[in-house]
Amino acid sequence: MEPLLEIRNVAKSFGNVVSLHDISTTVHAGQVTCVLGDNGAGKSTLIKILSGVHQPDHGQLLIDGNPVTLGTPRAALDAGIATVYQDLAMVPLMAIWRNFFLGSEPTKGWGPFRRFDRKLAKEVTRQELLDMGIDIRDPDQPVGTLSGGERQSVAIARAVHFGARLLILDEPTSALGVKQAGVVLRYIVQARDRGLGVIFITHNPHHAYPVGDRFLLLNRGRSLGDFAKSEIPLAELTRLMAGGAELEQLAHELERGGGAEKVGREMREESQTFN
Amino acid sequence: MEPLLEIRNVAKSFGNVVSLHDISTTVHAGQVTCVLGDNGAGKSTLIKILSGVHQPDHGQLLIDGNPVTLGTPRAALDAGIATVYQDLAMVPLMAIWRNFFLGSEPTKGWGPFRRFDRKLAKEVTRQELLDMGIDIRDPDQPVGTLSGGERQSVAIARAVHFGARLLILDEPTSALGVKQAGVVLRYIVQARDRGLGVIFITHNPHHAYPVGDRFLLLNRGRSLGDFAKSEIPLAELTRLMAGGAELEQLAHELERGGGAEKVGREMREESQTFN
Amino acid sequence: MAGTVTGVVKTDERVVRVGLLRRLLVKPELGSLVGALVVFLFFASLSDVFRSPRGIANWLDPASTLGIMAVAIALLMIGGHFDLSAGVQTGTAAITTGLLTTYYGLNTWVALLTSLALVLTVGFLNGYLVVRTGLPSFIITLGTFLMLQGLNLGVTKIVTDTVQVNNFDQVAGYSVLHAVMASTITIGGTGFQIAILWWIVVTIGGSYLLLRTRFGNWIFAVGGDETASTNVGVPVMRTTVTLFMITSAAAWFIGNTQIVRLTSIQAQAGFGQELIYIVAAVIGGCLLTGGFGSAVGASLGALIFGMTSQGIVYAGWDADWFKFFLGAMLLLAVLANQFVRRFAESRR
Amino acid sequence: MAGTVTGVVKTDERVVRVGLLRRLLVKPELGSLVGALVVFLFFASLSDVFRSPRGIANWLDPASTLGIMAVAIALLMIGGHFDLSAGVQTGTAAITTGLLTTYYGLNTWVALLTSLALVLTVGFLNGYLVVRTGLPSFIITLGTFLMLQGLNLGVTKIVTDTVQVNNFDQVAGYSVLHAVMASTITIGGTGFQIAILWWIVVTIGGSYLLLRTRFGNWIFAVGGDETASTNVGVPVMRTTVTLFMITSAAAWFIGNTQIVRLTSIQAQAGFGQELIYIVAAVIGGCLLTGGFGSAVGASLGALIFGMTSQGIVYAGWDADWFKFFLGAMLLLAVLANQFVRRFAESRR
Amino acid sequence: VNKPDNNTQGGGAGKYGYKIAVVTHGASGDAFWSIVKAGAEKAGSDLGLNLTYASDGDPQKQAQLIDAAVNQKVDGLVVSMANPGALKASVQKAVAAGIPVITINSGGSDSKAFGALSHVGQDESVAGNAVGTTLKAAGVKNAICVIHEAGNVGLEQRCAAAKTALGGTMTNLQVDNNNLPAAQATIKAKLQTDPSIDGVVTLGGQVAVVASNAIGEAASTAKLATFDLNADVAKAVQSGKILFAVDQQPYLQGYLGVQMLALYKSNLNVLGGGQTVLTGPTLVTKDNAAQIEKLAAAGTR
Ligand SMILES: Nc1ncnc2c1ncn2[C@@H]1O[C@H](COP(=O)(O)OP(=O)(O)OP(=O)(O)O)[C@@H](O)[C@H]1O
Ligand SMILES: Nc1ncnc2c1ncn2[C@@H]1O[C@H](COP(=O)(O)OP(=O)(O)OP(=O)(O)O)[C@@H](O)[C@H]1O
Ligand SMILES: [Mg+2]
Ligand SMILES: [Mg+2]
Repeated sequence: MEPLLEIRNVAKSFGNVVSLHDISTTVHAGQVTCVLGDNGAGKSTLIKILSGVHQPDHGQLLIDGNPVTLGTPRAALDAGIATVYQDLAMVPLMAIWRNFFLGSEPTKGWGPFRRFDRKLAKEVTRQELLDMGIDIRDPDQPVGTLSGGERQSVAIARAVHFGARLLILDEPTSALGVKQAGVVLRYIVQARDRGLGVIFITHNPHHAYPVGDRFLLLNRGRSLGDFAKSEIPLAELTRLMAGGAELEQLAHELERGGGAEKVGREMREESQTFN
Repeated sequence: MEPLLEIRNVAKSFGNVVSLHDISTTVHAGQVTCVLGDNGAGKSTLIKILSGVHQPDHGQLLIDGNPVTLGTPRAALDAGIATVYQDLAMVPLMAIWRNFFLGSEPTKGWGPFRRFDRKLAKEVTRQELLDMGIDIRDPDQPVGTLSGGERQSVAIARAVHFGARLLILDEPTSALGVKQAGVVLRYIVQARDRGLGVIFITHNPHHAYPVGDRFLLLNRGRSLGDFAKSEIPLAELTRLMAGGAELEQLAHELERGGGAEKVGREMREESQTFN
Repeated sequence: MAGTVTGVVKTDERVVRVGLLRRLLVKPELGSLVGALVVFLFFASLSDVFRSPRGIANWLDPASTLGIMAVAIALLMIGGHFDLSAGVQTGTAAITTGLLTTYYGLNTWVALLTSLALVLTVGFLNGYLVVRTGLPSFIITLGTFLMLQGLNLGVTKIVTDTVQVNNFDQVAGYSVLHAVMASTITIGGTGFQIAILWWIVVTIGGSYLLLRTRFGNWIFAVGGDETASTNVGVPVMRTTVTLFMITSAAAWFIGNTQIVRLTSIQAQAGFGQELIYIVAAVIGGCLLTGGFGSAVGASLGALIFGMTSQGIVYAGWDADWFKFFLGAMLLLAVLANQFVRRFAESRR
Repeated sequence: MAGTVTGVVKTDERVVRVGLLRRLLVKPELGSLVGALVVFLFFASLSDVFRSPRGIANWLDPASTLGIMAVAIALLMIGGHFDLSAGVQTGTAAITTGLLTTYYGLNTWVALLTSLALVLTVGFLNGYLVVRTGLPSFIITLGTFLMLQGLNLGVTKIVTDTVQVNNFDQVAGYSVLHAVMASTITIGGTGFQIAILWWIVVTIGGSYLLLRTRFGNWIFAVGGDETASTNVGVPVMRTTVTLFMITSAAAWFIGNTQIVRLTSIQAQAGFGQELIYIVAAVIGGCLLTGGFGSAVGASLGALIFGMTSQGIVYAGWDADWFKFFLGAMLLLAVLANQFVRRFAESRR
Repeated sequence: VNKPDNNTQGGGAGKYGYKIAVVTHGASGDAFWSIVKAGAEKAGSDLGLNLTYASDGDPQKQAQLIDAAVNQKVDGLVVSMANPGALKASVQKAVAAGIPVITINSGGSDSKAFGALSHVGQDESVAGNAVGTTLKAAGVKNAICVIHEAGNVGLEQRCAAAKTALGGTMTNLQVDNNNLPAAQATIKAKLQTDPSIDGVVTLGGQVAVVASNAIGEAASTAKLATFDLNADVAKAVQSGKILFAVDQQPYLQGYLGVQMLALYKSNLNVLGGGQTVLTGPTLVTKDNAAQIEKLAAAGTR
């Protein structure tokens, strides 16, 4: 089957910082590709290239096998790619419902009387957030006064609502409580089942493994490998992500230091399931 | 033993939003108090009260048994309380080393010739970050160009460096990779072993349980309970945090829906260790 | 434990009930409404002419011209930008119309369209440069401000040998123009400038645009966070350029109103007014940093300014101290405004 | 896999080597340095007097006065604020000194101290109000700007019955003042104003303050992110107020230099200069939004402005178009500046 | 639209060819000073001179402009001295450099002392005196003086002199020259509050026109007099809306200043033997307004 999105040998530098070097992977419709890697590995840079925020220095993007240039976020959106940015892309002073529909406002009326359909917008916002388990008190509340996790939920609800073909989520669960994180995972699965391609960035192998079909591992801007789920068991994924040996050593060190033995032991015990 | 910090019946509202209602807990020197709770539960509000950013509407803070008013962040810092804010409190345009020492700049020279000891500052910054496993390329790089996790690491390194008696960390591990998260946990343990009190906010019971001595659970601004480690096993803590029943139900739902059975099953299997 | 995942929680114990009054208090225009009332009562108590119909007609007149510009500038400021060239553009528009008709004998309507095209081009360039270079609009429009000032003077002097354009009442169609732009409407024996009517229309139109259209949503977004707006697909360039062009169109209207009313225009007309437009918008609750404000507020700001500047004369205060009173009024107005807003927010 | 947790990684493969030239390119002042060179070469090619020693002495003179203020304003702008009252404060300082000595016969030094205390109070109030109310400094200082303008005029008229203060050369100690503030230093047969020396001192002092002291660190922090600064314990109020007072002190120096040089001062002295100070700082690479800029850059901006304003005269261009040229120069300068910066950053 | 560009070019073929600089304190765009400039430029082209005109209202900057002219080694310098003390050093530097200086418009009393050859025109107070006297004769007792640029020395001098000559009450009113409709409303407000005002003095042609509108709208009977001319003022004088306008003949100040330098340079002539050469004031009334209107429209009166 033709992949929905193919990334071929993409590279990107900022001035003298090489953020990405020769990265390739594919995303199929109805599948989830997880991008994993340490801090600063270049994950956000990669998805910003896919969502039209940055242009790659080298390499190609192909949608349905055709090379495309995503020059602006609008172009990406029009190509059916919706993104939840790590830094969220919300306007703090604006009401929740205005943020939700920002850039894709529903209108009613005709010609010069075409206007923002506020009622619809408020209703949809409320409903989509309720579906995520977020009961906003007042859709007119400025986004800037929401808690970090609430804001995250609004951004995800928005992307899910507008994501037509490809949904990209950059660490959507990191600021979330357990309950909300579960809801997000369910959304990813739902989107996948609706036939969307999903790119999911996370540090948590326990979040990634159940939902992912492919795993792209980045380290310091380079690819450590691009695996199908069948090629890599959870334990190996965890080990690759966690830098297994290092973690072992860390636990070991803790054990030697003063009163930290117990923690060290606990951590070592956990090191298999450690997030 | 006299607790280092005692929080008595603290409450805080923003306009018509009640963020915190009647919260009490204690932090002892050489112990770690974890604050756990859903998104919007009021965790950040609580620590902002402790670090002098917000003033409580009701209730009292006691340090070493003496009631104190922390009117400004400076007052809190002077009382030996250092905080890693969830929104980090960094100035994006400024160099890393300038941010690191911001507000507590080392000086040399005398009188009108007293000046910022830049060499010392750069050296300490580099060393402290190296100790965290972050090898910054150029301490003169503006903080705004660091990745989310790198920025988080800088903030933590700073608080650890300046935290004299009480160290507060608001979701310090959420943006971090596995390796860095491990390092942060080790820092918490080290600080505790040095006799500092630590308040640690997280969504991850696997991060909280190994290092915590007390657990304060918040839900929608109210306390669900304030437990010593001996009073609550990890499983119970996970259940309380995860809203156990709900997660069960979620996994159940996923199982019924279209192609999501497998995930549902995996998630249910994980639900004990689920983060 | 929290409610179920998908359950609809009808009431939320964390939300304190909010009365209508308190909800009103958080509107950006409330502070300026209170300010306007205070200023009115203050001068009305000092001078009975001030509160008489002809007094009111008198201070509504400068307020209306200022108000139309202030609404346009408010939209621009909500969109995150300044336009220091707005004042001088009124002069550019009027001088162009005047020279083309009285010196080059061009048809009046063609001349009006030409001057409109000219200032719209200036607005376009302002917006385009601001977005493309990423430089602050303050500095870009300061550049066009200086350039237009030089152009207005240089061209007027070359063509007319003087520093003003005269005899506009002799152009064809003047009576129509006068009726539309500069006639007075008599209500209860007092003549009110028709510009007051246009002011009301512009205020309503500006509010509608801001609050009820998608373009309005983009204005708030672009001013509130440009990066976020770009990332969600708001056409930042188009929005910003349009805002600058709206300002230019308003300047065109005001400039031409002036030449119609006075039948002449001077080379330095409008110079220095740009700060006053901004002051009116800010008194009306616009944030200088963008993303917050209202058209009604800007109009109220213009009203406060109009009442103050004329009220000082009605009160018979020494002219040398005019600026002092004006400054004190401005400070009082914004401080009161801020106080009301803070109070309202704490009560929210 | 990444290196070990605590291991020192000597080289980082992600960092491309950076040459000295490229490192220079990211300095905020580089763009303005290039701009200054271009402007110099341009006018030097048009007029040989411009590049002669006496020509240089001539355009360094306005540049020096402007430069001293521009450095102070640059510090303030890096701290995230404007001061629209800075220009008028120069007048206030000079008028106070002048009136106290020539009309009230106060000792010259006491009068100087009194006027210093007065403008410092103004600066304190500016800063205090800005921090306490959270209102933009633009609007607060616009208020004090208007008030001081009224005060300068009103007080001068009451005391002198005219709009200027004269005969300052007859006060005691005038010769000392003249030597310190307004004498010329002859180098190679050409007299250079001593203000140029002060300008250099102020530029070096400003740079030192910004880059080498903890107060300088606070300036960048407060302008870059006020909330973050508060949260890490930077005394935001003290820093901001001090910055406004530094601006006032500079205004005091410049105002008194002027009355010493001219032996008289007009009630409207300094009015309108505030924009030029800001322009110089911005040409010099200061961000209008705060948190970025340099003292050297501001001085270079002042130099560009001084060269342009005098260069137009040396080039013999028509004075009617002066503003036009000035605006075009400003736009070219900032565009070139921006271009260089972008280029530098892309090469970084 | 072809005006000879005599600013940058050398003069008419084979004529004097001297380099003359005119440096005044008039703001660019000011009607009065644009006529001075027109006069100076006409003299420049008539006599074939290389003429530059520069101006700045800030005395320090004006001094710097004079310094620049001296640096360029001009053959002669025309200076207006609203602020003689401030220009003293620069003017004396010019004289010391052997450059002949003529002062115009203001600063007549210091002209000699600074070493200038002669002075053309007179202080604003002479014109002000004429306005006050004429209004007094017309029976005005309670007048307002409309200042359109706050703190301008010349305008203040005009009002002060007019007030002294009038004898009755005269209060100053400030308006914004760059927003004339608002200026009109302000004048109207003043007339509405104090119906006893029977005279209005404006200090520039542009404000005079809006003042006459304001008088009409406020249904006031105040008599209007103005300094300076333009075509609209001349028209209004003819129709009786403006009682009279006082004209200092700024064109002459510019023209004569330059002409005298040329004569001095070529023939060492000094007009009036160094005595102040008066250029006015002349009154424009109903009788002579019709002829002057055209000249005013051409920017020479
Ligand atoms: N605009 C930029 N200018 C300069 N450097 C940048 C820029 N954006 C990213 N970088 C650098 O590129 C590298 C990769 O950053 P990126 O944000 O993609 O990492 P990440 O994998 O998303 O990390 P995290 O898990 O912490 O979010 C980092 O070292 C960062 O400093
Ligand atoms: N300055 C403020 N103004 C108004 N409401 C606020 C403000 N700060 C916080 N809130 C509200 O208070 C509640 C608690 O917020 P808080 O940030 O403390 O939650 P949290 O527990 O830290 O959540 P998270 O895990 O998502 O970070 C939220 O509903 C939020 O909307
Ligand atoms: Mg990232
Ligand atoms: Mg939080």
